[in-house]
Amino acid sequence: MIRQLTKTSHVLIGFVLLLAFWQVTVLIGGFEESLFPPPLKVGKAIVSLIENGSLWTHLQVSLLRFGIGYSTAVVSAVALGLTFGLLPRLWVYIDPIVQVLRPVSPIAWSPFIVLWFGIGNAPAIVIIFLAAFFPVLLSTVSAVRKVEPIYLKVARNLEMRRFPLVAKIILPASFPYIANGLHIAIGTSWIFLVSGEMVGAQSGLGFLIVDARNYLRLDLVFAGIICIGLCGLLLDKAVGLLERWIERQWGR
Amino acid sequence: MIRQLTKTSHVLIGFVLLLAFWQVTVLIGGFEESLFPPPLKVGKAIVSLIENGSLWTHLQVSLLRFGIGYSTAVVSAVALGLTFGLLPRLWVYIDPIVQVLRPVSPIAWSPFIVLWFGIGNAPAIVIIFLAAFFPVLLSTVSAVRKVEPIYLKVARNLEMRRFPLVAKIILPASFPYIANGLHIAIGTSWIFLVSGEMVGAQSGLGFLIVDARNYLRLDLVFAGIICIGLCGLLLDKAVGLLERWIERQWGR
Amino acid sequence: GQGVKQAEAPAGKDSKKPVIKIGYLPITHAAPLFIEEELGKSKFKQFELQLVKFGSWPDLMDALNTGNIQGASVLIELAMRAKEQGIDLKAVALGHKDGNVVVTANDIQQVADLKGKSFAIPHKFSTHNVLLYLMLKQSGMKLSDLNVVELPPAEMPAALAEKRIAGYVVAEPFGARSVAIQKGKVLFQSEQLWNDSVDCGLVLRGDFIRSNKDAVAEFVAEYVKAGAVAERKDAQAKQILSKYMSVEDKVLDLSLQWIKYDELKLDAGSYKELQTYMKEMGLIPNPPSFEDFVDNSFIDEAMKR
Amino acid sequence: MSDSAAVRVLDLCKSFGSDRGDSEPVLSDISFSVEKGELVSLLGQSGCGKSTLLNMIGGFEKQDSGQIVMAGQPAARPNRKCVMLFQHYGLLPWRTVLKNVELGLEDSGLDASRRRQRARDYLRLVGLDDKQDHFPRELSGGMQQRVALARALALEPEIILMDEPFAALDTFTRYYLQDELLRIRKQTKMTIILVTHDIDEAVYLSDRILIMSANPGRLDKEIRIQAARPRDRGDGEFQHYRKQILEQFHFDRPPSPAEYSI
Amino acid sequence: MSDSAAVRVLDLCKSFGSDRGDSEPVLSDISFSVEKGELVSLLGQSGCGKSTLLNMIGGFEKQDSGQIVMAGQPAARPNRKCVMLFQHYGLLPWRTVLKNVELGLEDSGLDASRRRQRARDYLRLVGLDDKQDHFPRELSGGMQQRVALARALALEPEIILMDEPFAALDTFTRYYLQDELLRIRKQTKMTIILVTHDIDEAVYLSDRILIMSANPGRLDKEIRIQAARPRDRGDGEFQHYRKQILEQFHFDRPPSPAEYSI
Ligand SMILES: Nc1ncnc2c1ncn2[C@@H]1O[C@H](COP(=O)(O)OP(=O)(O)OP(=O)(O)O)[C@@H](O)[C@H]1O
Ligand SMILES: Nc1ncnc2c1ncn2[C@@H]1O[C@H](COP(=O)(O)OP(=O)(O)OP(=O)(O)O)[C@@H](O)[C@H]1O
Ligand SMILES: [Mg+2]
Ligand SMILES: [Mg+2]
Repeated sequence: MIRQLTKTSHVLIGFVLLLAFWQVTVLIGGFEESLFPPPLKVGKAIVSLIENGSLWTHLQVSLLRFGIGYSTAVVSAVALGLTFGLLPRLWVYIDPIVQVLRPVSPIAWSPFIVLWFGIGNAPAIVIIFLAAFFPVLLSTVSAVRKVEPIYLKVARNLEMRRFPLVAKIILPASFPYIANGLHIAIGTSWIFLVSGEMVGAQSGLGFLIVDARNYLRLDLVFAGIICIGLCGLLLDKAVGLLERWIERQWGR
Repeated sequence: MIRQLTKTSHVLIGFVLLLAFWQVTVLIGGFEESLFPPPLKVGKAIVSLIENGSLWTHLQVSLLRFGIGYSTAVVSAVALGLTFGLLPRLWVYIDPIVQVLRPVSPIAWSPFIVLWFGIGNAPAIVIIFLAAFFPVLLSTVSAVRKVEPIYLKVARNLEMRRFPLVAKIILPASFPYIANGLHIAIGTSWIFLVSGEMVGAQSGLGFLIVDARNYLRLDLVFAGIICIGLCGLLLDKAVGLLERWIERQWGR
Repeated sequence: GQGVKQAEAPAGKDSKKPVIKIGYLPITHAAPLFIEEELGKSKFKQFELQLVKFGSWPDLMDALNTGNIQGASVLIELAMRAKEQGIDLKAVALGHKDGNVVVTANDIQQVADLKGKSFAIPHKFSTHNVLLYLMLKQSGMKLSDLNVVELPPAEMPAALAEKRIAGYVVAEPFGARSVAIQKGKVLFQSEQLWNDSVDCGLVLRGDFIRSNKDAVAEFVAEYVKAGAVAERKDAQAKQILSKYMSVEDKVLDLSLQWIKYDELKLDAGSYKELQTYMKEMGLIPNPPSFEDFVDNSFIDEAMKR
Repeated sequence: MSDSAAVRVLDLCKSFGSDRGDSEPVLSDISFSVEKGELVSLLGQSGCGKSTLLNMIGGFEKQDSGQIVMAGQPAARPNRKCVMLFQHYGLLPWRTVLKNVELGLEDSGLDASRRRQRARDYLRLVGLDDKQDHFPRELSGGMQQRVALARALALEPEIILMDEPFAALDTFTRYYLQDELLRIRKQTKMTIILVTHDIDEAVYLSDRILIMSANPGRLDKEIRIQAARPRDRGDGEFQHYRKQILEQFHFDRPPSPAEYSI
Repeated sequence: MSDSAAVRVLDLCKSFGSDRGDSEPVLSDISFSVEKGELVSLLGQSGCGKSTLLNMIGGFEKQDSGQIVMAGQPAARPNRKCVMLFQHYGLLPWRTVLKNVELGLEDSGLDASRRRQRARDYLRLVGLDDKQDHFPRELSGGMQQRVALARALALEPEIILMDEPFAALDTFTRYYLQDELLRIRKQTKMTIILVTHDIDEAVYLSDRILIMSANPGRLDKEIRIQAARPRDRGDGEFQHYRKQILEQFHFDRPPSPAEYSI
């Protein structure tokens, strides 16, 4: 209880510091209000977004897209990662392809994403998928390879077959590293929400920012940034909790 | 030698597979050539870029910007990370701020980046800086905390003072984790090259892609994607080599 | 809202009205579209209109080229380029006339002052680039005399305010913005540089036009009507515009002053002039011919009614 | 060549490729056999190849030449009749104690309740029936080793291989577990091959000690321990065997420190 | 209360807060003193608080109450006069052997060449002058422990504290290093406090053994070993001390396995 309280107070003090810094920058820099809105104006923008309900709508849409993109990426990347991790002979051919595709920004792909997936929800989901897919895939493959040989020896000794081997040994043994990949992926793919919702989406937090930017409403842009930041933080914590919950089930 | 050769052959086979897959997609999908260029057309585009020398120019500019952004990010993030790692009392206030700023796409910041840093080189460098800064900072802070207590005990036993403690114990002991952060950061910040070079830059690989897209030359977009992918791969390998070189100096 | 939708759904099912998806950017230049949708919603007989907002021209063009939208209100030069690249597009009307301004920092007195400074345009294939070219030509300068940068329009007022650029030319309301906050001034109106300049056009995909002639006819007719409403620039028009664009009234008023929405027909003369400039600037060596690219049959029909 | 041999090792050789590409012999011409129910220790210095030899018997590693015959049949791959106990126990940290013991029974056609019953029986045998719902990390090292033993026993194997099973435990725990091992062995009549570098442990536990020397690893000597059980580490007979073994090691190598290869 | 005491420990108490918020006593009322030049062993089961006690003497941990006096002065924080050797050696893996030994000399005002010379001298003392450019991981466990010893000795401290210094080594290496320790000690006349759970080791090395028991940790008995050096692990006198200590442990606790707290 008391720990929780001090922690909250740290967070609050941190944000107060940030607000103070921000306000001071606005004052000292002498920036035009409409170009660099002060905290109070942004606060009002957030309140207005909440009051007219649009924040909630955008948030819902974004979370839905993110949920679909991220979860399909996780499922497919973990499944493929387990496969490739267990078939190193195959992986040597796939690895260079992945390594070259990974560092390309989803933005660069957007003409092709529109070609294949149209506009609206699909490209946003695909971009989030892409951003999450590669880190999870790579961390799963390397996690499978890092499984302690002693566990594999135990399994061989017990004459375990392929499927139980994966389900009972390899998946739980590599889970901590996979979870680490999931953690990294949630950060990077959330970052690409903004890019994803630039391609013809008509709602969502990313759309909110792009749209506000085109309206030259930088207070709304800031409001969107704050929402994205807070949501990203909460998502990260949520994945952390889930991770710890699974680990507790597995007695670590 | 032979290992090197087989490795190269794996890479080649991987790419041949990719090209085949690509060509087949073009054929089966019946896509308009100008919307989804086949490999041959892209190959010609790459050759033409190399021949007129523009590829090399763009590459140089991008690497320069990337080098500046990444290296300043690394230096400042490692320095700050060491500081915060050693001063956990301070970090509890900074941590929530970082956690909220981190998941925000550099693209969302772009109106403010233009306001503060103008157009051209600066925003590209700043965006790359931002993309690299947070992963390195976070991994450095956690690396400092993961330093084996036994090393710190040895240092206390030797009555080491602050500065030698950091230079001789904490930095080398936390290096493997920091290096891991550097590795992740090189990937994520290279991804943001494209975004960075969208803000008023008139050269660079990101600009090449954006510009080719404006010209509706999707073959050139593809060529840019391939260059970015290959360079990203090479950068990653280069950091890996550097890492291993430092580790070898430190006898691991 | 809900009641209308429910009433509309069965009708849509019975008659299988084609859906026209039109892409746009939230700029004053697309005002006729906004008004057409707002006034005509659920009243169109032959089609359903769906407006799709984009954040930037490249994103919009990707959607248009790949057929994810049937048409767009887009920079006409950009559409010409797509046409040249083999995308089947037809310009059926203009978005507006005039209303592009060259905005510069307050200390710029004449074009020569821009020499060696940075100057922003939204896109290479834009009327704004042409206007810049013409402005420089009139003052005996070349594009290479200043540092031309492509910048997202939204970034321009900030860049000008912080003196990162000396000026810009772009669609509205981004020009009015700098003037409204007194960080910039109007150096030229577009008509001073190029009378009857052609800017944004209403472009549709050729395959859609061919298979939905009636729908397109009604759509263009309604579009022209909406242009007339926009031209009134009265309280109703402003209220609709601010719904689609949500800019401050001051900025909107200012930008409306500069724009005309009456003659929305792209005539051969203006197009020829544009073709010449494009060739001169080396942007499109072989611009599509008027006959290939412009389809004035619908707008002619509409104006007859 | 009697049929009573549980394991027969014939002219076993093994070398590992070194970094430089040449291969270094690790074991050369190892031959011995272990009778059913016997407890044999492999005793030798660090790096002499004890683990390698045990791994080959367990089927985890391939020999370069030679033969390993188990119950009359050539052994090739790890199997449930011959279970290995590892030094770091090899318990799955994500399973409870009971679930760890059940692991080996899960695909063996036993139904869930009988499987559970059997796992509990063996946990009782090692004295840990009250810890069945704990996770391994909640147990001390000695307890973890006993869980690993229960898991191995639950398979009801013919042979148990142990690689320095007690090396990581403190002396008192080690003494206790050695007694436990002897007690359980008496009940189950298992054949046990045990690797150790602890002379006292070898003398205390074994029916027979095989002494190995290094570079390349080979069998130097075989000592049959005939002292009656329970043995007393302090008595004269025990010290006699101890001395004999120590001398064996000093015999091999000059007393110079550099040669100790530590 | 003579001034010849190198370390004097008075009524030391220590408890650690457990997860549930209450604090558990780990050490209670520990008092003893160690003379200059003496080698004293702390012997006890795992978890009885040996490491905690040694850490407090070294200044790495604060006592709850009681006093630690070193050379007449209350000890408060770790210092160069009293060096700790850790079980896992605490060598810096990113420094060569020589650089590891030099570590403690680097800020002591010695110039580079004399520093190097001194480090080499102590490496020679532990018999590793030929390994100075190796990295720790390239050495065996026994060699690493000797490097750690050289690093400690190079500081020329008054007291060396050792926490189970040989527990991770194999028996043969352990025997050798024990002899080495005695040889070096003879040369340097160091005061040594050594923590171990190995009865043989304690008897072989110590001038005096302090036997600890657990829950909470306390000193049970003090045994002065008067056997002449070099001692023989096989002879009767040695076995006598051994038996005496074993009995001490059996005396404390019933033979039931559950009580072994393993
Ligand atoms: N996979 C391997 N590749 C190369 N060399 C190996 C491998 N495994 C073991 N060796 C080498 O073989 C020799 C014997 O190793 P082994 O582990 O069998 O010794 P050991 O007697 O078990 O030692 P310890 O008591 O330290 O466990 C060592 O010199 C070791 O370096
Ligand atoms: N930092 C700590 N926090 C809480 N409890 C601790 C801490 N350090 C040690 N303990 C507890 O104090 C007791 C004594 O620990 P200590 O490490 O001193 O034992 P030890 O005799 O050195 O055991 P071993 O032979 O296993 O090293 C143990 O019960 C341990 O759980
Ligand atoms: Mg071994
Ligand atoms: Mg301890």
